[in-house]
Amino acid sequence: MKKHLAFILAAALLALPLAACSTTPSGDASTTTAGSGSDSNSSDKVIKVGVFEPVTGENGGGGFQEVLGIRYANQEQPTVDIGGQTYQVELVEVDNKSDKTEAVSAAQSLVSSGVSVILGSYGSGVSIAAGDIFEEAKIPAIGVSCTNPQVTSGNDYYFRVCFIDPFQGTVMANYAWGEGAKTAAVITQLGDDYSSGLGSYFTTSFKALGGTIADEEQFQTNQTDFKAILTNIKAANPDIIFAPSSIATAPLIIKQARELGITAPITAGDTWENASIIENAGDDAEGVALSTFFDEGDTSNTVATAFLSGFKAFLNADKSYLEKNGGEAVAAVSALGYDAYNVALEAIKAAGTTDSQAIRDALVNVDYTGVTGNITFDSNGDANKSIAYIKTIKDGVFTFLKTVEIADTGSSETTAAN
Amino acid sequence: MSFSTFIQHCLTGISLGGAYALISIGYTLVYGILLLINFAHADIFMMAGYFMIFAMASFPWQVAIPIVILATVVLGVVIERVAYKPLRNAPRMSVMISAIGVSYLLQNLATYLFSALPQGYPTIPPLKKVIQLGSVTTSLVTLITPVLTILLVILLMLLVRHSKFGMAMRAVSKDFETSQLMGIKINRVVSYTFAIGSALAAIGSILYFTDRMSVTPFSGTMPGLKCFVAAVLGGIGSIPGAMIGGFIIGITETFLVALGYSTYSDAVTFLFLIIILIVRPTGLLGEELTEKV
Amino acid sequence: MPDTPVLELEHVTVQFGGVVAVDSLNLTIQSGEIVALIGPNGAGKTTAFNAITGVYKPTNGCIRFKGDILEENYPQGKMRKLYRGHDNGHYHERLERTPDEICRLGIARTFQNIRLFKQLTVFENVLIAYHSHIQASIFASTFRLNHREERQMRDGAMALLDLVGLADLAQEKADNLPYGKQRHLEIARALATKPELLLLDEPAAGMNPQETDELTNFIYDMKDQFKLTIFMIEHHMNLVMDISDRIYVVDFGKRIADGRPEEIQSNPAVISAYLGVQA
Amino acid sequence: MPLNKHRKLSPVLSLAALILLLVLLIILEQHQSSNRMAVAVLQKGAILAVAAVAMNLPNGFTGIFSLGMAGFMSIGAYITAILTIPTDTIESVYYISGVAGWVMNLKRALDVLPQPLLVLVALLIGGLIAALFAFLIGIPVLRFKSDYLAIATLGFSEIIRALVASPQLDRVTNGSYGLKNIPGFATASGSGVLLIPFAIAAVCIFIMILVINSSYGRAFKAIREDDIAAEAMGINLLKHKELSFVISSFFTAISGGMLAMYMRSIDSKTFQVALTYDILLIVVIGGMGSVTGSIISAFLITAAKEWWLRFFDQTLYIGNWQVPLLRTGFRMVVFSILLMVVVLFYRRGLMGDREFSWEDILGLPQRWRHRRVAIAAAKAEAAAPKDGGQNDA
Repeated sequence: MKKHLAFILAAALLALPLAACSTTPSGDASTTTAGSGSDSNSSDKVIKVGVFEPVTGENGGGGFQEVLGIRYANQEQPTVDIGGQTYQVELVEVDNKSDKTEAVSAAQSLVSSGVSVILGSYGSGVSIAAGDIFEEAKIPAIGVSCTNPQVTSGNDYYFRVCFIDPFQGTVMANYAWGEGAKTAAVITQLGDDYSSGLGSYFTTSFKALGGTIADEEQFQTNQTDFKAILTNIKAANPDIIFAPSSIATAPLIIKQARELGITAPITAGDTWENASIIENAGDDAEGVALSTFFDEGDTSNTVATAFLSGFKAFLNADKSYLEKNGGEAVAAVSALGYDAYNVALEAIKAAGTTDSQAIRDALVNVDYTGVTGNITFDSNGDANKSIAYIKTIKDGVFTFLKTVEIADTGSSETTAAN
Repeated sequence: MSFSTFIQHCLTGISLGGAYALISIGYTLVYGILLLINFAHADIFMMAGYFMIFAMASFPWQVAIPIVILATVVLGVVIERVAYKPLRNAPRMSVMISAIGVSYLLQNLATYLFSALPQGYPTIPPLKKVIQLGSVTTSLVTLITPVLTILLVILLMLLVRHSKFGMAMRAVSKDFETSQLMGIKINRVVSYTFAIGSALAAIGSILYFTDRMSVTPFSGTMPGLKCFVAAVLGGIGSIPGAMIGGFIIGITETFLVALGYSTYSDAVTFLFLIIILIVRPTGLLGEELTEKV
Repeated sequence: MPDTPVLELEHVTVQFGGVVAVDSLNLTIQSGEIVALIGPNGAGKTTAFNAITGVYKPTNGCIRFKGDILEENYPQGKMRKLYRGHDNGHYHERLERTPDEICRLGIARTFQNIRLFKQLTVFENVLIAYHSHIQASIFASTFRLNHREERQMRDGAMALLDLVGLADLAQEKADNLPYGKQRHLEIARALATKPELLLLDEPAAGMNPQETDELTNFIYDMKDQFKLTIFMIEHHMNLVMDISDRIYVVDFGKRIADGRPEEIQSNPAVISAYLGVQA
Repeated sequence: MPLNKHRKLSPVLSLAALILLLVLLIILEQHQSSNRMAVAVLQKGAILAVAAVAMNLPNGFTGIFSLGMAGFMSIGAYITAILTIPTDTIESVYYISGVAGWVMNLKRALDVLPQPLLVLVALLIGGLIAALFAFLIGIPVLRFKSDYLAIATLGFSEIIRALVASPQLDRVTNGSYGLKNIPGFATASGSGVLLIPFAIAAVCIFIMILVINSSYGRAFKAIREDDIAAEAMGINLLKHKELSFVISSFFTAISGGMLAMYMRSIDSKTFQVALTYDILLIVVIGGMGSVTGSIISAFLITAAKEWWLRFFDQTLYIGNWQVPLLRTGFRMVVFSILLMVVVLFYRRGLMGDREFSWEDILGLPQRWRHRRVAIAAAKAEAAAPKDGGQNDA
């Protein structure tokens, strides 16, 4: 009897790959319609673009916002001309689950599906983990909002469209100093490259400006009880708290700090620009300040204005998108996702082939003006960006405060004219 | 560490310990009767967190709390019926694998149904009231947790000592087969035991998550293992033992994190387990048992 | 030295909590004897066996095997206050041995409720017992550097099965044997450890008269073949009276009589113990 | 008579199967770029097969319920990783706190070895250190009763994980940041992606089979069957449990080292309790106490989980009809239900404690025929008028 079962099971499992082959990967639903009118040949030619993002796990919320940006860009530009022929762009999405282990197998499945170029990820740890696999397969990857220097350093195939943590750390330290803070406390997540990296760059810059770090605390992934470390911080009584961490931990840190009677302003990095933080932390979130890549209110950029209206319409067309995005507010990571997709398309056009090595070589020389500004890559593969936007939470919304521009030497601040 | 910081840490630790105590009672009762580490108990506790999110979405907290407790009790009893009862005569290892399997299933089911993203835990307004005691600031839940825990433990002990059901329970835990022969309805006793354990886990979950404000499908795993250790530490089968164990683990954990050793906070719990098993296998308040050959 | 007894128990007391299961038991078994231990249910017979084989530690007293101390103990720790047995204060040494050590020294046993390795074959059951005297390390054994030893073990096991008449069932699962055969297999397995002293715990339990007769002959045969000394617990009085050279009777953990079968049969203390009348 | 014929055939068949497997592996290896998924699944399958057999040794053969697999795998993985990460790029891996001097010295000393040998030495060192850990852990832990043992080994696995991730070991293990740049299985020429893991796995499993079939292996089984009887038969329980535990940990660590080579980057979170549960799932479904069961199940489960059933996690349209239930997370729900079904209804798993044999396979048609005849006879008997009806009730 059992033997029969074993054989039936085995047979069933063997039959399944056949069934699996005929399925369509998710994310295609939105890509198939747009380019249909033009050319009967176009549907035959397909170039695959991998989307390597967390949709679940601690960074799932932010990751999905990036995916939305990419999907929108794909809807807007569903085809690309390669050597005179029109190719359909097919997005192959995988979920790296915000987990370094899962990231490796997700990356392997992307590589094996034959993508020419990869976009992602949100979160530096997963990008670092998958970097080797992309490099070995000689497929270029364009990081969207992974800000840790290690993502691109030593990896010829990893590029990115956002600024990097040493820059962001300096920006936030300057901001803190500018607000009159003389002592700061830093909270970082153990084992998270983004969080601890940004924390240490902040520390270095803040000390260089003449400030003191009153307390440094670390917490573990998935920790939800911050009272013990916050009690220590309360005892250290800093002027400002810098807590770069994931979206999921943000409201916990904010609320528990206020509960313990800590009144110092709390600041963080780009990850905190997410509506769910305001939703979960409520009134306690007021006054939180963070740096980010892009601001909706900046009307000087025409690409950005077009993107904003188009993307909002895109969100409104699908209720589930709107819900997961937490409303109509456009997150900086969505804009970055949009830019990353278009940078990839530019490179594909320039390369004139679907060959991933050629696309990689073309990426080096890309010069594209996108929603988040002009994008060119330096020798590491990092975007040459010198502006960060500081936002604060005011009356339950992210409000633009000022831009901070840091050239190689010195810094300048421009307060918003609003 | 200043005095007020110390007091603040103590409050946090005692409050955490109280929640642990309530969960570890579930382990100690089930182990006392079935000699089974109910690995799924941790996930019952996690599911109670999700129940609260849904209950509070449509009801005020006064109604939501009984609903959550009831739903958790049902879940606990159903798990026992489906996954443990058919294996009552199977080798211990099979039952334990079944328990691990249920835990695995609940986690994956929660991931599937509610996504792995952390869900915000609703606020129960009176519990969240912030109180100022001199230089120490804390929310009401921190103070309520230990008091409620001790009250519930006393109530449960009265139940076990003085009721007919309590007597049946003690009989079953002393000798499973004989009590069956004496006409005790084993299945009913086991079901009630799971019901009590689950109800306490639900209350523990409300207190625990109110303080921590977010639930994920894996929020139960570590607290669960720690609470089992707490039950062993206190002496498996002993209700006041489980409570003492819970407080010890909770306070130790808080101070380890406070002193900057958060990496070791889980490890030290298990070190406790191993030390107690070597030095005093019956736990702090457990009774000695001899095995028959 | 013919007068060194194979087994000697001196003031052996086993106490669990406040319950004295065996109370200051003295007994002596000479080489080549068949000695029976009888008594009503709960008299402490199996506990005495378990103390000899190291499953329980004696609370007080001394056990000697071939003149050497096998185990010795005196009440200590909590037991010092709790101790209710007799002859406290004679012993000041503590020597404990684990059951496997005692087995390797030459005392083998069977169990009241048969404890075979049920899912393994008859052949493997016996073969495993040869493992107790293995010379090769696990490394040598894994890479079959001990193939000669291994072959000796296999040949020995097969020969033994042949001798006990289970050779044709060698590849059968132990669990599938009929009850009587399982008893025989358990004895064969004990013999494979090359014992000098064999402890049989109710070998005839659950057997009909014909099977009991077969068992009697079997025990005699084995005793001669392997030059054994046998110490057994048994309730079948026919078997006991038939086979034993001497009999010890215990009740409530204490020895109440000893002697040759015919002496025991007429001993009033024994009769009252069995009939429950105060002597 | 036919069974005898089968017995003579089995070595031939085994050899044929082995050659077929080799040829398949070589072909797959040469076409790896177009079969990446198959290659990845086979690699991971081979690694998990070693881990599953190693877990089966204490759990299925010795009756020790040990849940410490993940901890020992992490020891093997970290040691293999640290020793094989190219010395010239290691600074970039430990970019936060730098590498400890003695680790660098050790690495430089080992760099004289050619790459393939270095990998083997690293795996062996990992295995030996894990075995040493297991020996020390075993002294207190193996005395505990079954369920305390389970939770204590699980605890030790967590303690090892905490140590690996601890900031105090930052300069050795890179703390909680994990290690990357771990070289994979392929040699410089790109060959060996499959043959190397399969060869290592085959050697490991072969040695474990030898252990199981040795006299010591029989003693393990005796302890599983009845520890009190085994002890009474002169088997030193603690010593044999230690042996089983230590050997298991040695091979578990080797599989951990291979996992590191497969994943190319690891961190302490890779080795959580969930990893142990994944291996337990394989062992239980394959059958506690069956080596071939564990191997078959390792490949089946890995292929199903990573490849064939991945579509469970994606929205699927057949025409315009959206297949219900399918979305992220469904795959794991299916696997957990499968585990529960096996535990509750097919407690023996695929193979029970039996092993795969050609005789069983070849004898199958014949046995089915017998069964069919027997069933038909039984039916006929049931249909026939019952004379002794009362007795049947």
